[in-house]
Amino acid sequence: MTARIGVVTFPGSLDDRDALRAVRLAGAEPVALWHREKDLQQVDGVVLPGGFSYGDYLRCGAISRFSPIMEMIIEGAKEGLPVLGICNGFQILCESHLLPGALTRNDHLHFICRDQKLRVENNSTAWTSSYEKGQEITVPLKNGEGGYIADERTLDMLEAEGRVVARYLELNPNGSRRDIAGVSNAAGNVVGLMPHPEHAVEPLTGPTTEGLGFFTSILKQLVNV
Amino acid sequence: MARVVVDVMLKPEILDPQGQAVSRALVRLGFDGISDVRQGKRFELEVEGPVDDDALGRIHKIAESFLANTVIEDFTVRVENGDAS
Amino acid sequence: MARVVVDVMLKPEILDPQGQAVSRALVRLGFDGISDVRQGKRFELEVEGPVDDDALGRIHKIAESFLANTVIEDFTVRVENGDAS
Amino acid sequence: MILDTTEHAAKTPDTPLPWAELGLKPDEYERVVEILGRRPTGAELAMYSVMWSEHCSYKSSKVHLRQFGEKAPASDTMLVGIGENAGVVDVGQGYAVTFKIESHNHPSYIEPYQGAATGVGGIVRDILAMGARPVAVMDPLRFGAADHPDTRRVLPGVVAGIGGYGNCLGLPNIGGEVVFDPCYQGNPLVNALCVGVMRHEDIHLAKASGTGNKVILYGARTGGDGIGGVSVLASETFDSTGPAKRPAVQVGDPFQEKLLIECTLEVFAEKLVVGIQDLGGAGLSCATSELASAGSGGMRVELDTVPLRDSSLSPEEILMSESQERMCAIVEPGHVDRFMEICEKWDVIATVIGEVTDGERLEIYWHGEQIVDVPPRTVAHEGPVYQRPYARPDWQDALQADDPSKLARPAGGDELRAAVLALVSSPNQASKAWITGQYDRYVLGNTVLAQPEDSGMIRIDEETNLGVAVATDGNGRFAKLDPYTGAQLALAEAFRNVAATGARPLAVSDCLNFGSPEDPAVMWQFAEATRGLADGCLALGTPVTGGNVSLYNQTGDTAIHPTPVVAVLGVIDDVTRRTPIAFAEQGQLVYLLGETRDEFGGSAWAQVAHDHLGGLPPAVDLEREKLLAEILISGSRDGMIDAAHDLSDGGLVQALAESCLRGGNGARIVVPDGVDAFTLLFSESAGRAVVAVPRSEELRFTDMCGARGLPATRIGVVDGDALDVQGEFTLPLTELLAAHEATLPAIIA
Ligand SMILES: Nc1ncnc2c1ncn2[C@@H]1O[C@H](COP(=O)(O)OP(=O)(O)O)[C@@H](O)[C@H]1O
Ligand SMILES: [Mg+2]
Repeated sequence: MTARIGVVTFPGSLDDRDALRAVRLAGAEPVALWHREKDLQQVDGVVLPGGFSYGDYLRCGAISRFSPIMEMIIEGAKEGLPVLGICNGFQILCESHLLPGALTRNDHLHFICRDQKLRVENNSTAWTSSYEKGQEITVPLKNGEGGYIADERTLDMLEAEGRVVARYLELNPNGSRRDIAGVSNAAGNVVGLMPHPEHAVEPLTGPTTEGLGFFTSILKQLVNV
Repeated sequence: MARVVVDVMLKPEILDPQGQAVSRALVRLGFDGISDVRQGKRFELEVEGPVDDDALGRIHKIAESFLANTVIEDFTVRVENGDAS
Repeated sequence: MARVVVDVMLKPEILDPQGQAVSRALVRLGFDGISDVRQGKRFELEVEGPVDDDALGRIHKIAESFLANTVIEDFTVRVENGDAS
Repeated sequence: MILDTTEHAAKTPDTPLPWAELGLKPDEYERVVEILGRRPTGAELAMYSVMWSEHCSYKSSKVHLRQFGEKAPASDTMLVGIGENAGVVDVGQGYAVTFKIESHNHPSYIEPYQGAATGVGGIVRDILAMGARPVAVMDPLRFGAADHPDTRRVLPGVVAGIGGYGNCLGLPNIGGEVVFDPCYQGNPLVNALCVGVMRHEDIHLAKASGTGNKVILYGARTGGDGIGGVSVLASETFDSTGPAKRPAVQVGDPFQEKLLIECTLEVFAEKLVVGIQDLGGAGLSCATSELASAGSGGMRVELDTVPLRDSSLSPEEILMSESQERMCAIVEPGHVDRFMEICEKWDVIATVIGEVTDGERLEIYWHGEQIVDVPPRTVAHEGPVYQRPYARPDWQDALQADDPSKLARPAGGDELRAAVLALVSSPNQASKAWITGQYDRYVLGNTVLAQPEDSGMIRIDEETNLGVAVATDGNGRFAKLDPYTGAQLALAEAFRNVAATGARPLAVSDCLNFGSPEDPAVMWQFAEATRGLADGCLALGTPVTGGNVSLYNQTGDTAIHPTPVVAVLGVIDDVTRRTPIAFAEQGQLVYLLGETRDEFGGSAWAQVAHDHLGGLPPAVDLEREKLLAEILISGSRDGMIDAAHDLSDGGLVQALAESCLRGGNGARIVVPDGVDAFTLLFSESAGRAVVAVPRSEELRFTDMCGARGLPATRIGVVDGDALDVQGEFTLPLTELLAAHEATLPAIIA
């Protein structure tokens, strides 16, 4: 029995099929979840994929956060359910207050799509254990509102508790505070990440395959449990 | 230093996808009694010197040529007198 | 039918790249005398029924929990009385 | 105001109608009266006037477009040809691919963001309406002079609009073009292409058949968007008359369109629709009349059931509204409930607005009263056809006589070096990364190649690695010098670009952007270009499957350069064998394929160095193009080449610079004996490509070229970190990169 990883489709989700593919390539069983259902189908972990849920209208993630499935995910996350929010998923996690801070308009005001170098700062979360601490990886990044902000106290706390999961290297693509590309909750089961590891899982279609580690990490963790 | 506010809203006949999305979400969230929502932009301009007719005239021009896209948007200019709830 | 306006602005301590871009552009375009610009959102809500304290209370809640992200934004709620320049 | 019913119209023959204001010519109006046997109602007039506009009826272009059918090469891959929303091509393994290119030029000048955004939205719905899942978009663009202040308004808006819409839909942008020329100053060209994939059995057509079947309108509510926009915006000469007279523009809602796509695909999957049509130009007028015209019976529509955004709209306005993100489906009564359920699942509003009748008329009712009663074919398919007069312009000879041979050419290494830097940093040849970096090229996870590669390539089957490649090209400067040859050069270039990536070219779509058809000189350009394209497609064996014509692209009396933009679609059996442009490995041998002649008419060099346009464009040899394509495809399939880049604007040196920069490797180039370095580097002779060959494959590769008679010249080796033309100059990649990348950000920011 391998792990079952759910990927939620909200209206306007775009990278849901890519996330399902990444789960499959990592060797786990992908399970499609629908935003209106209050049923997590006994998955062992959940990915909130990228996209423009509800058109990113109002604020990115602000409307999705109130969907029926998010009630279940918020509840589950508090009890340790592993949750990875990628890009729009990260925004939803912040709007849900499962992660601190917020994501704002890129400082240069443009959508940006590029191959982004990152450093994995924390390899003890549910989603990063396949990486070495400090490992440098390159995965696609694409967002219009990816600037991570939080007040100084929160940022200091995140640093002190090792909750900065990944940091931008070479170029900060969106004005994120302290080059933060991803953060986790205190327990480490909930991770939000602005770049897109699910687009770096095949040599043919991605710049590298270095994104696969996020998906193998969760599998490893679940199988070891 | 005075503050002048420029409100920019889509013209009534123009589709407002954002307002509609908010409107629909309110219904889903169980907030009744709001029949329509429109979403626009609010600019707060800090003006140096007196906000006389001349200054307002210039701001009007800024709004018209730059802050609003008058092909699809209307705007209003007003001096803020500090009341807010 | 009454209109209630909710203005949402980034908190003063939060960087506002859009406002800054406007600010810089104004200088480039030769509009002087504007020392700072901040850009936010304006929501116009059409309210069915009377806009009493109860209704305003509910709108306050909508603004707080939904229209604004209070981690980074402040908001104000006011009833519009139809004045515009 | 009393309702102008058909009954009322019959009784009041003398009521004056604003047919002239709506763009109908006197004889056209007469014909409407003749068809109906009475004066039209206001609603009927609205329908005829939009549907008979240039944009919808192709009245000036039709007689020329016929050649695409008449001269179509025999092709066993074409499943659906010209006449439907988009053509469909068989790519094997049971898959079919549909693609089409369309213009949204005039709206994008007025409101760049929304104009471009709704251009993307419109073409995506065309592809969806064929039954396909849209899988990629491309955006060939033309702007005015790079340093003109208005370009700063138009370009960022257009780019943000294309990105804003396409990114939000989740469609990777895999290519396009960005060209600057003063001729597009008041008339930018915003063309958009979409590719879609389906199984053969999923092909859908726009026709209403089956008496009693329901007509369902679904998607966005109908508002006052772009009313009359189709005739006013796209068919009359556009001169900017200030804000007051600007017509309403449409605002797009890509989120709504994303829901529409998913909802429609689910409806297709359950086989719930008999016929389907997107709503684009001319809105409901177009959709109802086209569906009814192509179908078997008639149609009856209750117009007052249409969900409105603005309750004050009149029936005429509802019929003309161009509100975006709407579709119209014909559904058997037994499937209506399920159809509605799926729409509800996706939060899409759906309404039964009518049904297919056993009559022959399109009848439209407003609160029970008949306001339209017309034979649908006369609206949709039997509009006016014009034989517009055309004549070779009197300035054409002088233009062609103004030969570039008199232009001063760089002499010596230093001057050549400076000319290379000027070329690679000129707006048309500079890196477009500032623009393409705003487009998502990764979404859907099947992008094998995207800009700046020669063509975009999409994997369509994860198991078998079947894929398709698409390239779009057009060169208005060449077409201005000679529209016949210019159109063929555009075709040849797109064909070559597809082959360069290893894909086999199969089919063509085109967007013909021209000035006013009422100008005989423009009409001549149009006639020549379509003739050139049709002849070219026949020679290359790639049928035209569909396209779009955009006329009246001019400011005052000045037309844009004739700009046929050609898209070629190819298939590749194994996408892992694709050939990128990058020189990825040092030591590989650089070969130039094809022949270089002294051809500088319309060249990038002539433009950059001398701001010159004159002479003749490069000669076209389509047999040579076919041979080159075969070599490139075989080379890719059999692993003989690791990189290939087609030669076009800027010639060899531009291609070398791009391949070096893409791979992060330099190249040492040796100018063969007896060859003039300048001509070798800058000429724009067609039918050429540069390839990188692994040393172990050299013999096999040159044998193949030799056996098939394609000239292949070894010109150097991938080496070092500079573009080094031996004996002439050395350009470190860092310097080349800086020159190439700095231009666009500096122009726009
Ligand atoms: N330049 C062209 N070349 C080939 N076919 C064309 C061209 N222009 C238009 N067509 C075809 O004519 C038909 C009508 O075109 P159009 O009105 O653009 O379609 P739609 O109504 O779907 O927008 C389509 O099948 C289109 O492909
Ligand atoms: Mg169509």
